[in-house]
Amino acid sequence: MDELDELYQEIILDHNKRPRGRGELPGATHTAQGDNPLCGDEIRVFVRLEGDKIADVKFIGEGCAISKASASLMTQAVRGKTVAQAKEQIQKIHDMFTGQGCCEHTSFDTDGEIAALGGVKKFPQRVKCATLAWHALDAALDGKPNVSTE
Amino acid sequence: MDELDELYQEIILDHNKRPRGRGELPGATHTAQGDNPLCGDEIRVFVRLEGDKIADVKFIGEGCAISKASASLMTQAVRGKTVAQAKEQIQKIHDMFTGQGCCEHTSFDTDGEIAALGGVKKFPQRVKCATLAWHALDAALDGKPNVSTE
Amino acid sequence: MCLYYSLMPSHSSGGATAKKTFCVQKVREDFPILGTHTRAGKPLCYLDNAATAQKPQAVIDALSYFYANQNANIDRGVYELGAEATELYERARKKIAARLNAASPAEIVFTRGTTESINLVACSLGGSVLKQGDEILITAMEHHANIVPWQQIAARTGAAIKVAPITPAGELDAMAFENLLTERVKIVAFTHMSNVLGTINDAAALTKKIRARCGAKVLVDGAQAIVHGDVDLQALDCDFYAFSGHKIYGPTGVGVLYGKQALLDSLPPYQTGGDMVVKVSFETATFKRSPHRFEAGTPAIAQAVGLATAFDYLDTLDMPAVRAHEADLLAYASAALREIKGLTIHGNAPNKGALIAFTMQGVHPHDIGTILDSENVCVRAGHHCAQPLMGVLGVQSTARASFALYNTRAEIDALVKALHKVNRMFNE
Amino acid sequence: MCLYYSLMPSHSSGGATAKKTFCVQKVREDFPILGTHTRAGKPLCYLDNAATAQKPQAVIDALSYFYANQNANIDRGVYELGAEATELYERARKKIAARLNAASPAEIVFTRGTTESINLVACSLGGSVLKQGDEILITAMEHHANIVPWQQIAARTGAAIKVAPITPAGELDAMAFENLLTERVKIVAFTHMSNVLGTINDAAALTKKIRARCGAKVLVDGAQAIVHGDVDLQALDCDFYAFSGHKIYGPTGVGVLYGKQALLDSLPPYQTGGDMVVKVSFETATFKRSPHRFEAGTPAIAQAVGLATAFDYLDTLDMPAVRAHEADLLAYASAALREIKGLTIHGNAPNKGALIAFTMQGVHPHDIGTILDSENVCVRAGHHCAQPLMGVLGVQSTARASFALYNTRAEIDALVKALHKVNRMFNE
Ligand SMILES: Cc1ncc(COP(=O)(O)O)c(C=O)c1O
Ligand SMILES: Cc1ncc(COP(=O)(O)O)c(C=O)c1O
Repeated sequence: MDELDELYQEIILDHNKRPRGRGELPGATHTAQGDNPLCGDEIRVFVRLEGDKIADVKFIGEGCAISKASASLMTQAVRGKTVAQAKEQIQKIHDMFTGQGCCEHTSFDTDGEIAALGGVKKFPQRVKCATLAWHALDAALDGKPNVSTE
Repeated sequence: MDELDELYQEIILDHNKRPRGRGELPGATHTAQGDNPLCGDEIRVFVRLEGDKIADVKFIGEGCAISKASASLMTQAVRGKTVAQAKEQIQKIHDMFTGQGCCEHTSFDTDGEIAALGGVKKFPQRVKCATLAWHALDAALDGKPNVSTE
Repeated sequence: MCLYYSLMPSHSSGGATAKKTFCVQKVREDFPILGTHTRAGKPLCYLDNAATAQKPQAVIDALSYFYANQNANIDRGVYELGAEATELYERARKKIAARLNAASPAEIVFTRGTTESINLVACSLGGSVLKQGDEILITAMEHHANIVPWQQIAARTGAAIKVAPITPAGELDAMAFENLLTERVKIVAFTHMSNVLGTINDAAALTKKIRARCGAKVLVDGAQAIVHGDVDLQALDCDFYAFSGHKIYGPTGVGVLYGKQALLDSLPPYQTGGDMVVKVSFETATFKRSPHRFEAGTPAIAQAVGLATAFDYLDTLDMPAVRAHEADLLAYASAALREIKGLTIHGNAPNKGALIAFTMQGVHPHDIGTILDSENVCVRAGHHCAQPLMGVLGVQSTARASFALYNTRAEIDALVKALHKVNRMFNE
Repeated sequence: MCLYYSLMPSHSSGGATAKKTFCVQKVREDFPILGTHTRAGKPLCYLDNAATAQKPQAVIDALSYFYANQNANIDRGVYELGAEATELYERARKKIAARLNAASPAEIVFTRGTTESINLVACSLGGSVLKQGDEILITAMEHHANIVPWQQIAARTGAAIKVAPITPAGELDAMAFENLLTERVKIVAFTHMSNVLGTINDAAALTKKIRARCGAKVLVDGAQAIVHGDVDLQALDCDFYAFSGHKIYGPTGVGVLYGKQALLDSLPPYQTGGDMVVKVSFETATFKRSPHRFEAGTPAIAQAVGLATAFDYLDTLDMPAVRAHEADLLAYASAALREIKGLTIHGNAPNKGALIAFTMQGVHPHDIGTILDSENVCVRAGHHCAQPLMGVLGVQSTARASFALYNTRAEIDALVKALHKVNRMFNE
């Protein structure tokens, strides 16, 4: 599989075409917007916390296949999780892209489909796309209104 | 005679050490200051016009050998001349240094010792020094308070 | 010792006497980077020239030669090396003044680029003339560099910004523009060529219209137009013209602000410091006239020389043939792109420079960019520093292929082939 | 494809592993211009290094290599060439941050040079914090670049400028300086090393004193000190540090403003336009954080890379040996010049960098400069952009010989010989 095919794996293309968890979330308790100044893309993440648990999470906004698929995968991954678990997941995503082990697959806990984002590591210019929704989720959970992947 | 000796001819060195026409001119009808921003040198020229005639002309200020000698030579050259004659002389000085015939001696009307300034032509960086007093004279005759050889 | 300067030997004459020619294959050999970066057998296909152009060997050599033979600070040295460097720098100014038909070299101010040139005018002119209730007129097709500096000075002075709309084809709406030209307008700033739509505005006609309507000063953003047209400042008659060296085959770090001399001399300085002053005391300072008034501190000396060399290089080419070649690239690419399923070209002005912004159904421009890069085809994907225009076009971003004189039809074929790959990957 | 960047092959490792040495004759071979400009058998004796330094071949090559292999615009490209250029530019920032011991690369802003760096701070910081009655404290030994921008912002805000005096030896008058440090002082701006007196100010101690006395922000002009000392920004603890690339063996057209990150992030932008914005509408714009917030438009990309290469080059040398060599040149030259009849050295601080400003009885500095040039000895003659200091020294101008790491005792001998010629021509 060449690098491009690894980037645009079936899972990514599928989540791009049929994003899960897309739409407004009435009754959201937290929300934040992520801006990618490079392309003007914006993703807004909504979270409904019930106690310590992410009862629901959704996103709206335009983006490239990577950022949309990543947002879609994110909603799957953290729905039903505790805030602490979500934070851990965010950290793992962060580590995957900024870690020293840039080019090998890290011991990243795949959480199923999320592993498909691994192909992005070979495309440093696209890392910001892959992390945009995660940054927005992080900001939302922290009660910040927005974040930019400068 | 090498170029340096041509620049610092006896006449120049003499006028530098013993400048003629140096000092304030009480009763001056016209005066202007010339600034050379490169080195901070300033020369102020005083003129006493009687009718159309330059009855007296003097200068004060610090400067290099070239600018001082040139100022000194200037006072000699235009004292007693009409404004028109002085203007003509200023033009000749201007032409000598900016004319196309940069490297040959032009048909510059020597007016005696002034020809000694010809050596400056081989030193383009010093032309502003040689013309400073003349610019100031020109400004004074035009009723302008100052001039800068930027 | 009657110098003045010893030009770099290799291109001191050439242009003037030799017959001018243009052969794209020969010209490509003048740009060393074009032979590098081959990937999987595919040659570098650089189609992001509107962002920055590649440099001919003559420019690279001029920089090396300067540093290895002529380097000194300017305007200050009584020694020969310093006089030589000063002469080279001022010769660069003269060269550019002559080529653009400025009235005098004193009208050419060296800046870092278009952005600084516009900031300078916004600050020095805007800060002087604008007051509460005044208007600055821009257009809907401006680059951020010709928007944000005006917002800043408007906020500081209480002036308002008005935006002239564009037509669906991407042309300036002439009628609306005229209607906006009231006595309140003190500054009009518009682009000579859009870096997204490609639209070339008739700067001379617009300036004439402005002059007829009000006393507004006119700034033209020439960042793109300087590359694709022959700028004649006397014909344009604008008050200011701004462009960047790096887009016209010159070095980074240098650009130009042209301004009418009387106007420049009447403006307060922008940056201050050494070289631009006549006299300084602890209390106050007096300033030189233009252009030195606007060149505080040590300028981009080598880069100015390099920029003049870029123009020298262009002077060795048959420029009408270059223009014809660029027009051919644009026509060829436009026709080919229109054949691609789901592709929309943004900007269809009859008078258009050699670039094409486009979107494709079902694919984000970023993904287009990445897939094209895998074929070694370099295009831009994003908002091209024209976010407000994106809003007008109803898109978030676009892809953009922009052409230089060294591009070829074969490279457009490679672009088209790669775009088919995009469709295969995303839309099948 | 796991890039990131391919450094220029020739000097990618070298420095790190090879044993560092310093041999001035070997080093001279690294600077190609030193072998040129021989006149009447006399080699070029370049002693105007405080105005601008000559460039090592490594820097010249890095520029050529960039343009021929790596050139693209930064921060915008999804294609590999663009990512590579971006990486190189950011690597330059990291290199400089590490070398100066900044807390983070985000504290390094690329500017055109010292002058622009100071203008930026005067405008963004001064414009934010100064109001009627406030004071800006400078010293009597400042360059115009560290005077005039403060005059401009003082005039705009109603603040006043205070000047700390110097002692007869040319040192900052510590007592007077302290007395001027009142609560009214909002900004203190002083030079780390005087470009006329050579005096090195103890910037760390001064900053500590300022911090103890008032909440003023501290800007240090490092244009000369960066060349002759080892700058440790954590030890200095100043808020801003400014210097130029061209004086530290780098290209023209690039310089640095260091600023503490929290402070930089709190300041309004300076120039505005592309690349420094998060989002732009026709009405308003939001700005990125430092350093991008202060880098509007296309920066001096190749020059930043070249400047980092200059530091890379210095890293290959045994720097303590370089410092010892410079100290030797200063001591040797000072002793020799003191022997010359009628010569006065201006600036006799015990802690002095490698330059000497001097005057000679009966000879104007300009004439000294010209006569020295006839011997192929290049010195500066003038006010060195420090006119107010000239007033304090009671001179109109001075001559100045300033040394770089490639200068030799033999060159000082040539200087001395030429100065005797000056006396022969003017004072016999
Ligand atoms: C102490 C000092 N400050 C500022 C400057 C200005 O530097 P630049 O002209 O590179 O902006 C210089 C150099 O001329 C200097 O020596
Ligand atoms: C139309 C237009 N204006 C201004 C700019 C800004 O130019 P620079 O980044 O060189 O300052 C550009 C290029 O990006 C442009 O295309």
